[in-house]
Amino acid sequence: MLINVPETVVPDALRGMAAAHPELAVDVDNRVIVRGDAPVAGKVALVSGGGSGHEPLHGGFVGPGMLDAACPGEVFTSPVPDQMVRAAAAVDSGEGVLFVVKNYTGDVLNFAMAAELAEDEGVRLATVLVDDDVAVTDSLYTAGRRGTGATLLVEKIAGALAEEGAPLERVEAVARKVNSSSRSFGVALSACSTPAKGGPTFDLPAGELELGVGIHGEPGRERRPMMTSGEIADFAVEAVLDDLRPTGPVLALVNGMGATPLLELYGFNAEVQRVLGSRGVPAVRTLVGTYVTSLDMAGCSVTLCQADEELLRLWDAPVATPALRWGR
Amino acid sequence: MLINVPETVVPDALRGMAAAHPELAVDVDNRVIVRGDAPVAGKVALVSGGGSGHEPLHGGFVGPGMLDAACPGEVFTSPVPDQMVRAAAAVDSGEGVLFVVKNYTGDVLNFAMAAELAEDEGVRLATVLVDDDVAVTDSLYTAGRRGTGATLLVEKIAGALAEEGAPLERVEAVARKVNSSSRSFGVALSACSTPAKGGPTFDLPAGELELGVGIHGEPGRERRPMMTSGEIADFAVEAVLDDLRPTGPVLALVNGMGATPLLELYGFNAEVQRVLGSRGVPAVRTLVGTYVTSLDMAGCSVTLCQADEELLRLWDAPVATPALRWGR
Amino acid sequence: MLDTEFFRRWLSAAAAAVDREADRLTELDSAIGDADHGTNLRRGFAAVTAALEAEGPATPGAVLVLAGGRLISSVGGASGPLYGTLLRSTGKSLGPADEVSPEQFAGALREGVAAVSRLGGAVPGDKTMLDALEPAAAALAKDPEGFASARSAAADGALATVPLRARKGRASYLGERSIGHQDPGATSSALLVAALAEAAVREAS
Amino acid sequence: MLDTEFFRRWLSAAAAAVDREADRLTELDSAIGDADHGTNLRRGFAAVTAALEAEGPATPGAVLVLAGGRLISSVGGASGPLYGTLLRSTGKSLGPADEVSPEQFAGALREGVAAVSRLGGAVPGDKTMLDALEPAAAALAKDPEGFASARSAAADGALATVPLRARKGRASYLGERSIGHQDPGATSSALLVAALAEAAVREAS
Ligand SMILES: Nc1ncnc2c1ncn2[C@@H]1O[C@H](COP(=O)(O)OP(=O)(O)O)[C@@H](O)[C@H]1O
Ligand SMILES: Nc1ncnc2c1ncn2[C@@H]1O[C@H](COP(=O)(O)OP(=O)(O)O)[C@@H](O)[C@H]1O
Ligand SMILES: [Mg+2]
Ligand SMILES: [Mg+2]
Ligand SMILES: [Mg+2]
Ligand SMILES: [Mg+2]
Repeated sequence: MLINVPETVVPDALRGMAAAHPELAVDVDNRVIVRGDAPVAGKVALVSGGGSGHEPLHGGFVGPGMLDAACPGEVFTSPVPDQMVRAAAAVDSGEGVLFVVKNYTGDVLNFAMAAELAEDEGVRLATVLVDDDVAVTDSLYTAGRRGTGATLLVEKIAGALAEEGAPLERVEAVARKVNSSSRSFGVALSACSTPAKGGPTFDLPAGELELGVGIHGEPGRERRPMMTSGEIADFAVEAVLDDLRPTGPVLALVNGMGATPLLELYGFNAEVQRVLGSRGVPAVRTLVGTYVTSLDMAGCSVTLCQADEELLRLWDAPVATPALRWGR
Repeated sequence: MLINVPETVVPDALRGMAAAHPELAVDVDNRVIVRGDAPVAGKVALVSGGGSGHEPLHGGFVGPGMLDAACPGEVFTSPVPDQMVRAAAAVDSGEGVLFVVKNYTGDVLNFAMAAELAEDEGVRLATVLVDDDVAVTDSLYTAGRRGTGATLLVEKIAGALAEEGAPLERVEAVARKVNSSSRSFGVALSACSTPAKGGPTFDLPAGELELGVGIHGEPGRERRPMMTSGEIADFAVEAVLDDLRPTGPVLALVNGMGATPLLELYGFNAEVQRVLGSRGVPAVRTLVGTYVTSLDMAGCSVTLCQADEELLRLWDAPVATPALRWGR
Repeated sequence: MLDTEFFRRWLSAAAAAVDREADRLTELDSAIGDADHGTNLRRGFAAVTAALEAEGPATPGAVLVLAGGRLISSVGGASGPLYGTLLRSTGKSLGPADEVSPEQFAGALREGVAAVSRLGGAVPGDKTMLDALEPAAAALAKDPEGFASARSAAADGALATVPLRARKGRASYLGERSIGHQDPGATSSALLVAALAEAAVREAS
Repeated sequence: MLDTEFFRRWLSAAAAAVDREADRLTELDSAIGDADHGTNLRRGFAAVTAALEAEGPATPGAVLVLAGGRLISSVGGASGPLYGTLLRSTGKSLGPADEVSPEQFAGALREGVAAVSRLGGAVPGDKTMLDALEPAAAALAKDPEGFASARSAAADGALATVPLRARKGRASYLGERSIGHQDPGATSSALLVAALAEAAVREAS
């Protein structure tokens, strides 16, 4: 691993991020990454966060048109409430703050505590939970669906609406709409190694894969002998479509888990598009890249979001963050 | 590996790239990726290419402000002359074409053959060789320094000048200047696996690293016990500085080899900036990311380019490609 | 009676146990979670130790409230808010007294455990820390000075998570595959209860 | 005399050998190169075979020029232009004749090998394909019908690359670490020369 010691991985990364991105205000000690021009007058602010190890999510999505602040926790450990309270205070222009929270017990609890504290300090607050992972099936007997790839879509689209000056209620509503219109499915071709553990988080022999993994290096629901890119696309896209049952075109995120080469990911995208075509579901926008990751895990995930005019307009709107940038 | 069969990896990726990037014209059969609006009247065209497996280099750098076309070869195998001849024909507006060629025997020979053929067809052609890798020391007894990270800088900066409408001679001159002002050093923390081989290209035990690697999965000059991020930065930055001996500020590319998490890469950047600071060489621009890769190799490289006003202006100029995008 | 010193001893024994067993906790968490439970608690209890040194809270309740707050502010993850709530809630129930009886403590701990259950929505059998905390609290409710039997109850409870299928926390994502592994949080809870017994023994001696 | 059929036999034997030995060539290339030499040549010789079927060139020279061109258009890497040039240049030297003498072929092959040396700037001893090609061409120059001794010369030349330090191609980046490995290009060259001997034997029989 390219690290000094496991204990300083997160602050080290924040120092490096500060050096590379003068347009951001990075508070290394308090672990908050803030848009340089925050608070932006008249604008609802978006704050997200979660365990580190999913980069560029969330810190790489801070900037005009997306997040106002991100709170990175330790690797795969949700941040502590103090971080979100501080972030909310730094970005609130008076128009209120939307917390974008991936649905994991730790994130939910820590953001909820932060929301209470921030509200006590007079911040108007709304929270949207992202829970798009169809691999988690029986939500009665689980912590519920995990938040994975759809987080990027929620942050991008709600961020664009906030940038237009929409009020908190509308920003919250569109964030909920994106989440409820999105589903994801992930596959691991290797485990990942966390700095604290110093090795793979689980044992996945070469020649096998895990279907239905999240983004925390946990094993999936099922282990199988290696499949081809086409077979994986069949499985993942169908798992998503069977749950989403879209009635129109979709926005597709074909995401690398960390160590999957872009060459392979583009090849996988060809297969994803093939399956979508054969199911009569055109992808009107496709983003391919390594965005919502699990450290150095090899693998991929597919996120589909049923698109309408509003979502597409906001998706296409300008964004200027370290990891996502277009328009203007 | 997330592939179908090794034989179709490159065309599969091109199909996936075509689907994700309607703004590009991707000729899958002939393996040429072209800016959608090419040829651009009055503009010198930049064509690059090389073996696949280095993505986003080069195909991800096709677009306004950077390359007009890219020619991907098989994995780690330089493209064949037919590709570059076709690309040159597709992008030449009459103002001439600059070939940006990484200094490897295969690339040099194939691009040279292509240049001859394209000139026979009436294209005005210039070629710039990129050879920035200081790990290759005695150029008398080797094929000369390899082209690695500086390729991105050459393509970005010469691409910006071409976009301004400068003539071929000036675009060629600035490309040469960027190359002669740049040096790189790379480190591997793991080998990579090529589809054809189906496994790691060399054996690197956990707990060891290779210093001075290129971008083709070849071992480096020296194997050592694992070093910390800070020690690697010391070694790499000093290797570059001792050769470059910059007299002013630099532009820094802190590059991931493929499987190194962004979290680690940002942490490494913090160490790179520390070493630069201690040597009195400020980095006036820093780009951190996974740009010039070696499939799923874990590791990093540092590229430094002595900056002047012209280079910085061109670096900051707008660029709109799949992998590099800013300004406008 | 249990004085402030007793609670400081408890937390310092807990910090030592967590530090000693961190790798094992992380290992358990890597089987059915995300391989961070040991690191999380080690970081948290180091912060607790530092805060207790620095602030020297004067009552049993203040010790636990401070410790719980530090866990919340330094651990993150699921276990930070949950353990933080356990200690804060227990501490609040103890009120401002300089000393508390074992009976008072047993009652307060029940409150604390109930707060954990409310916050996380889990009940015993869900394969969480509650599978160790609940039996320990129940044992103390029956015999407020029976710290040793609370320890066995917690240890048994942790062991008994092995055959369970997780219904809360990360392990629940694994479905059937969570069966056959011991829950990391139940294991660390057993360590905390063992630390309590340790503090009691040292007091007795 | 060597007719068009002889050269087709040569290339088809070469294609078969390359296909059979592709994994070994790639393995050698993975030790001191980039693990693609076998795949490169397999792809190239498959294209050659297809082109020879499709276009049916009528003279020895045309066979080699076509084959060389196909290698250039399908292989890439260092070996594509180099082997392409070897065959094209040899073929051009043979001129338009329907049949060529072994002496003519030996001379043409020397031309071809010289063209490879000019294009790549390598000389024998640099640990490249030339270390097998040169001795083979030299052997044929001495005894134009001695295809078997050309084969041994090439094989010996390939083996003799093991202790050499590479000065050209990718392997040169390794410096001292290139010592102790057999050069993949010299190895494939030995296969091509062996295929030549095979074609000659089949003609004799
Ligand atoms: N809803 C819940 N109620 C009670 N305990 C829980 C709950 N969710 C998780 N836990 C406990 O937390 C432990 C995991 O803690 P930790 O690894 O530190 O956090 P995370 O799961 O966020 O990585 C689990 O082993 C379990 O005992
Ligand atoms: N300059 C050169 N002259 C002659 N042969 C060379 C030269 N450079 C490389 N080679 C040969 O090419 C072989 C490698 O071919 P291949 O692996 O197909 O191409 P690449 O090195 O581009 O991956 C080497 O083993 C060597 O024999
Ligand atoms: Mg965690
Ligand atoms: Mg190659
Ligand atoms: Mg955990
Ligand atoms: Mg090779």
